[in-house]
Amino acid sequence: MMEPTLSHYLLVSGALFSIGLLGVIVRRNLLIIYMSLELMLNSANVALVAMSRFYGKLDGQVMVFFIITVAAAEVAVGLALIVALYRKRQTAEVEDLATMKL
Amino acid sequence: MELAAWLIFLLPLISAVTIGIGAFRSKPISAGISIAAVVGSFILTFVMVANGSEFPDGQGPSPKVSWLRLDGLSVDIGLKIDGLSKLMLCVVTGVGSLIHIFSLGYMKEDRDFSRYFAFLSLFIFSMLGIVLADNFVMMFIFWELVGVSSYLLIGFWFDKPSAADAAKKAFMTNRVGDFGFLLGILMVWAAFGSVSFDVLEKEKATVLCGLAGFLIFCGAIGKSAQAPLHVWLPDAMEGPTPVSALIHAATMVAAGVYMLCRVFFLIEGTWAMEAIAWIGGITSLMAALMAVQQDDIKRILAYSTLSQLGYMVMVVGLGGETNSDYYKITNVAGTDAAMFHLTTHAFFKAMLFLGAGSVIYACHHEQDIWKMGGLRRRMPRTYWTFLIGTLALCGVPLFSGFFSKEAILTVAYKESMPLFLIAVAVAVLTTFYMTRLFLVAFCGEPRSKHAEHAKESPVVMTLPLLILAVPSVVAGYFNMHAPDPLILFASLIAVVFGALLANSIYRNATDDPLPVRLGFIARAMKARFWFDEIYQWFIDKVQERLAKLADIIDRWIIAGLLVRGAHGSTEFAGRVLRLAQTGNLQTYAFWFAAGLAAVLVFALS
Amino acid sequence: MGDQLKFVQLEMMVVALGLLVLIADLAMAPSRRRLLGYLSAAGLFVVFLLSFRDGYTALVNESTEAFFNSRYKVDGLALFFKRFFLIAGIFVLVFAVDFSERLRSGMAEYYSFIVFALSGMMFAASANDFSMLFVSIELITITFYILVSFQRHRLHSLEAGVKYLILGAVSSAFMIYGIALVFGVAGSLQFDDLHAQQSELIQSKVFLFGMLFLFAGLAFKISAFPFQVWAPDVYQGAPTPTTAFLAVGSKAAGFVLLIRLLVAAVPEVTAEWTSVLLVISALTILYGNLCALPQRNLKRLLAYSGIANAGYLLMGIVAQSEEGTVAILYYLAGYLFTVMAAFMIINLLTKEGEGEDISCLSGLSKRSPFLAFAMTLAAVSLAGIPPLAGFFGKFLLVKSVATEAFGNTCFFVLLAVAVFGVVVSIYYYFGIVRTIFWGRRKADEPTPPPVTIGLPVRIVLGCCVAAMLYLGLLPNKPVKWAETAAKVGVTSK
Amino acid sequence: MDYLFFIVMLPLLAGLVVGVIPGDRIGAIRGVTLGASWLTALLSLIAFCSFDPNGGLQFVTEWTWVESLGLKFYLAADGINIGIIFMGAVVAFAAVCCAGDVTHRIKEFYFLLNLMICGILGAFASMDLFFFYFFHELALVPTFIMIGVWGRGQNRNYATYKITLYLSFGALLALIGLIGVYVQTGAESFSIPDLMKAVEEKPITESAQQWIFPLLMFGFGILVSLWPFHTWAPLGYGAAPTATAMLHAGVLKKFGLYGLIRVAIPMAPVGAQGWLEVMAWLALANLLFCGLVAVRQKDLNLLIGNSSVAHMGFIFLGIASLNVIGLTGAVLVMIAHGLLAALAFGLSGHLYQQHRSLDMTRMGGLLRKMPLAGTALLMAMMAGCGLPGFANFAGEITIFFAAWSAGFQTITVIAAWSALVIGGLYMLRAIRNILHGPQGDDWDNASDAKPLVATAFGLLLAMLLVFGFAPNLLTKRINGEVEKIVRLAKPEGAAPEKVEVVRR
Repeated sequence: MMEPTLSHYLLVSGALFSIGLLGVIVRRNLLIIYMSLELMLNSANVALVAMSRFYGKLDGQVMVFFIITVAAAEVAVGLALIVALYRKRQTAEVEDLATMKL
Repeated sequence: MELAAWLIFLLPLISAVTIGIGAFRSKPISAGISIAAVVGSFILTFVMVANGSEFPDGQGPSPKVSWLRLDGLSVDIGLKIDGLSKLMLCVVTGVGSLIHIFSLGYMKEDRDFSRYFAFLSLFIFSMLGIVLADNFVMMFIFWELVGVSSYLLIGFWFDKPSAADAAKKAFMTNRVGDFGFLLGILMVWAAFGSVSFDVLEKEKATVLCGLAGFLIFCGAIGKSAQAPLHVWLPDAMEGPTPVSALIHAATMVAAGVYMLCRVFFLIEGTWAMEAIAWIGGITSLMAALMAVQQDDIKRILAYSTLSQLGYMVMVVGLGGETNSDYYKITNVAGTDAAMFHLTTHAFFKAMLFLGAGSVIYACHHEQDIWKMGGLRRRMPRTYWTFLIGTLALCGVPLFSGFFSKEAILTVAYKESMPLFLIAVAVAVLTTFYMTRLFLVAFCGEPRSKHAEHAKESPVVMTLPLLILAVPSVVAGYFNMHAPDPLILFASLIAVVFGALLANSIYRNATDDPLPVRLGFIARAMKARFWFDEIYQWFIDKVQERLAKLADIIDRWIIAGLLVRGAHGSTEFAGRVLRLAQTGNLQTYAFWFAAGLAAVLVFALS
Repeated sequence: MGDQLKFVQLEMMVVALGLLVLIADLAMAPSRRRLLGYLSAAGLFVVFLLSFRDGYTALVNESTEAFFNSRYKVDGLALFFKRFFLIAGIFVLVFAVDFSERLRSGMAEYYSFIVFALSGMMFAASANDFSMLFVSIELITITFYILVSFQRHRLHSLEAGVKYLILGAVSSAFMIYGIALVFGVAGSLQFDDLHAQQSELIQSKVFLFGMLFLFAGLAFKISAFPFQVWAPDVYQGAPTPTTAFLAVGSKAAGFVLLIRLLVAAVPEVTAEWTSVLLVISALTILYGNLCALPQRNLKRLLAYSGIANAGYLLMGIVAQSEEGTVAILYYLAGYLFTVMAAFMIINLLTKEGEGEDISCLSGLSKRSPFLAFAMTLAAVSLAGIPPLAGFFGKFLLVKSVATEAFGNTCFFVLLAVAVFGVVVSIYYYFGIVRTIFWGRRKADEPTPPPVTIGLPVRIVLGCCVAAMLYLGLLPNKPVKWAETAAKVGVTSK
Repeated sequence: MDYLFFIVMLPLLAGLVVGVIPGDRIGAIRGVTLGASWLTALLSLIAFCSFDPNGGLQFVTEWTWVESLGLKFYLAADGINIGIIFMGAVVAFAAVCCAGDVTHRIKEFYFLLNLMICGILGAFASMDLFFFYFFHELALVPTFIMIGVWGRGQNRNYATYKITLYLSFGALLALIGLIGVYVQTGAESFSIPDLMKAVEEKPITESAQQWIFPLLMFGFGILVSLWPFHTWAPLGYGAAPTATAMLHAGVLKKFGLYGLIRVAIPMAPVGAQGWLEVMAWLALANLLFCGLVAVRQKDLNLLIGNSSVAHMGFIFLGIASLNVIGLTGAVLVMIAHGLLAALAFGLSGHLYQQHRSLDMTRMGGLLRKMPLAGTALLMAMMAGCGLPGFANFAGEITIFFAAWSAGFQTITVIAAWSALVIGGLYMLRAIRNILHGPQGDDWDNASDAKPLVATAFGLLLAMLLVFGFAPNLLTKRINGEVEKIVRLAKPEGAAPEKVEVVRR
């Protein structure tokens, strides 16, 4: 049982980020897409925490707090928006959201 | 004297301008001004010649006006006055005056009477410009101006399509000649760095390559209607008859010959000389042949003019020995003979034309000789003067033409046998067609009621004829040399033979028997050897097609393919790029990721 | 610490104003709410005036070491942009009041959110540290999510909101991941530290990787190729005042951060990336202008032209010289007034529901000569034809690039593209002018009545026109201001 | 006495006045504009006469505009532009006289017309590169709008777009070139004299010149319809209202040539070396190709348009030959052609007004119908085919001499052919079709030029004749300046050391 090093954390966060991005691109349901977004944000958090641990500096962790807060705000706004949209269109599928194009 | 010189030059311009500005409202005034101007120039010329004031070479009458002064190229408007130009002045102003007076009657009824005189004055001015020019550029300037004034006069009755076309043709043909002339001037300037005759002559500048000389001669080919640019002269007869007499017999067409004599020192001793001589010879022969089968009285005279000009050009080309005390006009046999013939020819040919004009006037603008006849009794003065003219032109001894033609033959005999023979042949033909014209038009019975009711023209028209008759007879004596018996013999034979032949064929003939007898040859002569047709073909098939091609390229390739193409492809690119905007946010997210990936690759590799 | 708050006094005032508006809303009778808009505009104007106080401008020379140990800069650049944003905010508020009956509900919130977004921009103007950068950006973005989707009864508005939300979130995700990586290499979040050790950092691929992620985030804000796709849809769907604010405010915010980062903090990295930036700028110009060609919807048209303008502005970054920064500042200043005027006029001419088709401009010269005049000026200025602001701005940008071009010939490619872009843009702007003056309306439809313009809007438009002419005709002083701002901006530490 | 300032500002003032006059007071609007342009012409005449050929820069007005960039509002006259300004002012007056054919939105038209005149005169009067460009654009914008709104013909929209895009493109290319000059001389100033001084001390590096010259050559070339960038010209002029066509074809178009002489040649002589040959050939293409195209035209306006494009060839040839004679000739032709083009378009405008078509095949005999206009047209055509007595001849023959001595013999030969023969051909055909022959169908109710218009024609013709009879009036002014430029431009004069600039 080996000690996890910085690179492991980074690998994890990178994986999370990619998964999130993939989700944003391929999933059709707005809510799921939104979750994938959260995943991307948090992957960054993982990386930051790991780094600040590595450097023994607090900046990173402070940053993480900022990000969490911001993410919360984003979620609040985002969900409200998605709900409003659902009320109007009775759907949360992305394909239905292409009235403006070209 | 200097003032006089400038006045000679400027009087016609002044008259032209005044008529143009305001005087044209009143016919008599404008005619008066114009005639006064030209006569004034004539008198002044006469005075100047009389007290024989030579301006030493280099400085003509001051002040020289500087027209253009740049380093390396400076052009003055200055007058060159020497024997040559003085002689020419006499011819131009003298004949000019008489023709002005003649026109007074001939154009009486014309509604554009004033415009006519304005143009005449303009022409005289330009002609004097050529005569007095003391450098190439100035000569070229007036060369062009002469061209345009002749354009205006030929196209004087511009409502008549034929006249308008003839004018256009004349101008364009001249332009082709001038093209060569300009290049010649450029070459001379490039070679010697000056355009002034005096400077060039002082430097004894001889153009090393004959090309420049020949190019300059091109100008003469155009103006003096040498082959192959002779086609405009016959058509130019569409103009009023006095104009034909003045411009297309006496003065403008002679300008080419005059110019050659003026710049003889440049062409001397180059291959250009042979070229000139042969072109002259060929022209004279060809024109004489064509004249044989023409029926329009003015055209016959026009072709005879052509062939006489051919004579002059030929003899200039032949050059010959130089002997300053023997020759009075220039010190070279060729140019001397040329100028001599030019002078006499100017008088009698002008008279012939005016005579023709008087005939035409009397026959209510009938020009076909076969519709005339029997005018002898009806218009005696015209008849007699015309006779004198004919004799002079044929070169019957004791008439002016005899001496000058004899001078030419002498030179030809000395310089080149083939050209001499051509010259003699031309002499025969000349007598032949002139006799033909004379017999058909004046003798025999009237062949149309116009001819029957013809009556003598008013005195204002016949007076110039009578006046011109004098020099036509005597002009030969001022430069006669003891004739070489052989030459004398040859020319006499030529005259007699031609006259008898024509007499045998045309006495009391009612129509022309030659076509029947000669067939194709006669047709070729009548059709003027199809020159016009060939040119027309060239213009339609080559020139027009070239223009058409250019137009197509311009319209379809440049403006169409390239410009509209660029426009279209831009628009298209826009429409294509827009397709990226699918409206689906996941596509957008994909673009985002893909774009970033591309940037990463581009930046980090 | 307390006295150190003087550095953020303006921002605090603005935030307070926003809160005040929210509170006042409770007290206000619904009929008089429009007053709030004017009041807050007035408030912002006061703040704008206060920004000229010697007491405040003196701060430029003070070090903010003690305050957030200089993660927050108050320098010429910051000052310039704070004022810039304030003006924009004032205009947008007046605009919003004029717009408010189309909001149906919550107009007070609308005003306050505008104010909050403004405060975010003002913070961004001074950000000198990644945390500051991130927070301010997010403050702007999140408020904009709301502002964009504010007309909940309009599907377009909601759709635009969602698109902006998702893509914005993606971009910020990339940004913070980039921040994480940069932090990982540099071990600090401060620009100044980056500046200090850039020459070592430039060696590390990971660092550059992170910087590119960051750049992507900012490029998204300024809608630069290939991160521009969101712009047309969002611009079209959003309520017009929001669009205007988006076009001017958040673009400018993006640029101030780009300047801080690429020009001030890590110039060496920028030099490394010259070709990348060059290509991006060129492609942005091309994309914007070409797509605008066939566009008939005015708001989308302006969105595309906005993309193109982002490309032109990037030229200033590419130049990597003080001249370049000056040019950017000058161009943005001109852009503010031009675009604001354009959107206001479009808003006045288009009614709720009906699309913003270009044909709505036809016959404007008859309906309202003043609007026609203003719109023409806007179009001409955007096309970059003298004697207007747009021309002089473009002139400066081109000049800054040309200065470098003779050393590095691939800059000529950029110049060529820029010229081509301008010509193309002239084509469609000229189309606008044509419609205004001799556009044909269909025979059947009646000629619409003359447009009625409220006094405040009239004033704002007047200011815009005056500013366009002033910046175009008498650039002497403005150039000086821009130069002072740019100087401080570039030579930071 | 700084005449130039007033010459440039009078039209602007008139424009503002027109702006405040109510739109229905047509008489007042026309009167103001006419008066102003007349005054401008008068002033320019005074300036022209009181100009001292060896007095250097004169009538100077100099204000700093943006000192940090070294921009100045700097009006001054020297030998080269004084003549052009004079010509421009006269043409402007003539154009205003001929503007009577505009019937709707008169106020706007005259406002734009005044603006355009101001721009034109300003462009030639200013010695500061920025304003040189600025004024040019100021004149272009009204041009576009005028063609768009008051233009004629069914394809006027296309014409408007085409001319707009073409000219903008050319102008921008040139602008980059100009900026290049500014940047590279390091004079930190846009004023031409300063730049000249800077270049005299230390010429622009060769590598930079290799960029600057082509930029300027093609940029300006497009503005002057250098082949093959010429197709906008006939189309645009065909669609433009009379006054606009007169002003643009006559004066504004010369901007590019002026720029070439003023900036491109002296600033980037080394860059020029390689390109002058090209320019000469393109000039030949102008002369020959566009001449041939003109031969094919049935529409008078297209004919005039193409012929004026062809005439540009002379000027390019003169510039390309790069010697005192050539450049002087070029300026000479610029002025002459300005007057001629204005005259020609004025006449065609008059004809168009009589009978809404310019189809030459349906004309004829108009010399009888309208003696004044007819004679003017006849003389214009004659001037067009380079007849002595008109200013064009003086310039053209000078250019022939220059080109020949510059070693372009072949080109000169073909150019002379195109000038003398092809030029003569289409001009004479036009005369034949329009003025000569029997009267064309349904031209009965055509009327001759009104006094005002006739004055304009007369004035232009008079100028053509005066400069034709005494080209010295112009050359002795032009010569000195041109010599300066040539001294700078000649390779032996200005061969900069080969330095590669390094980016900092």
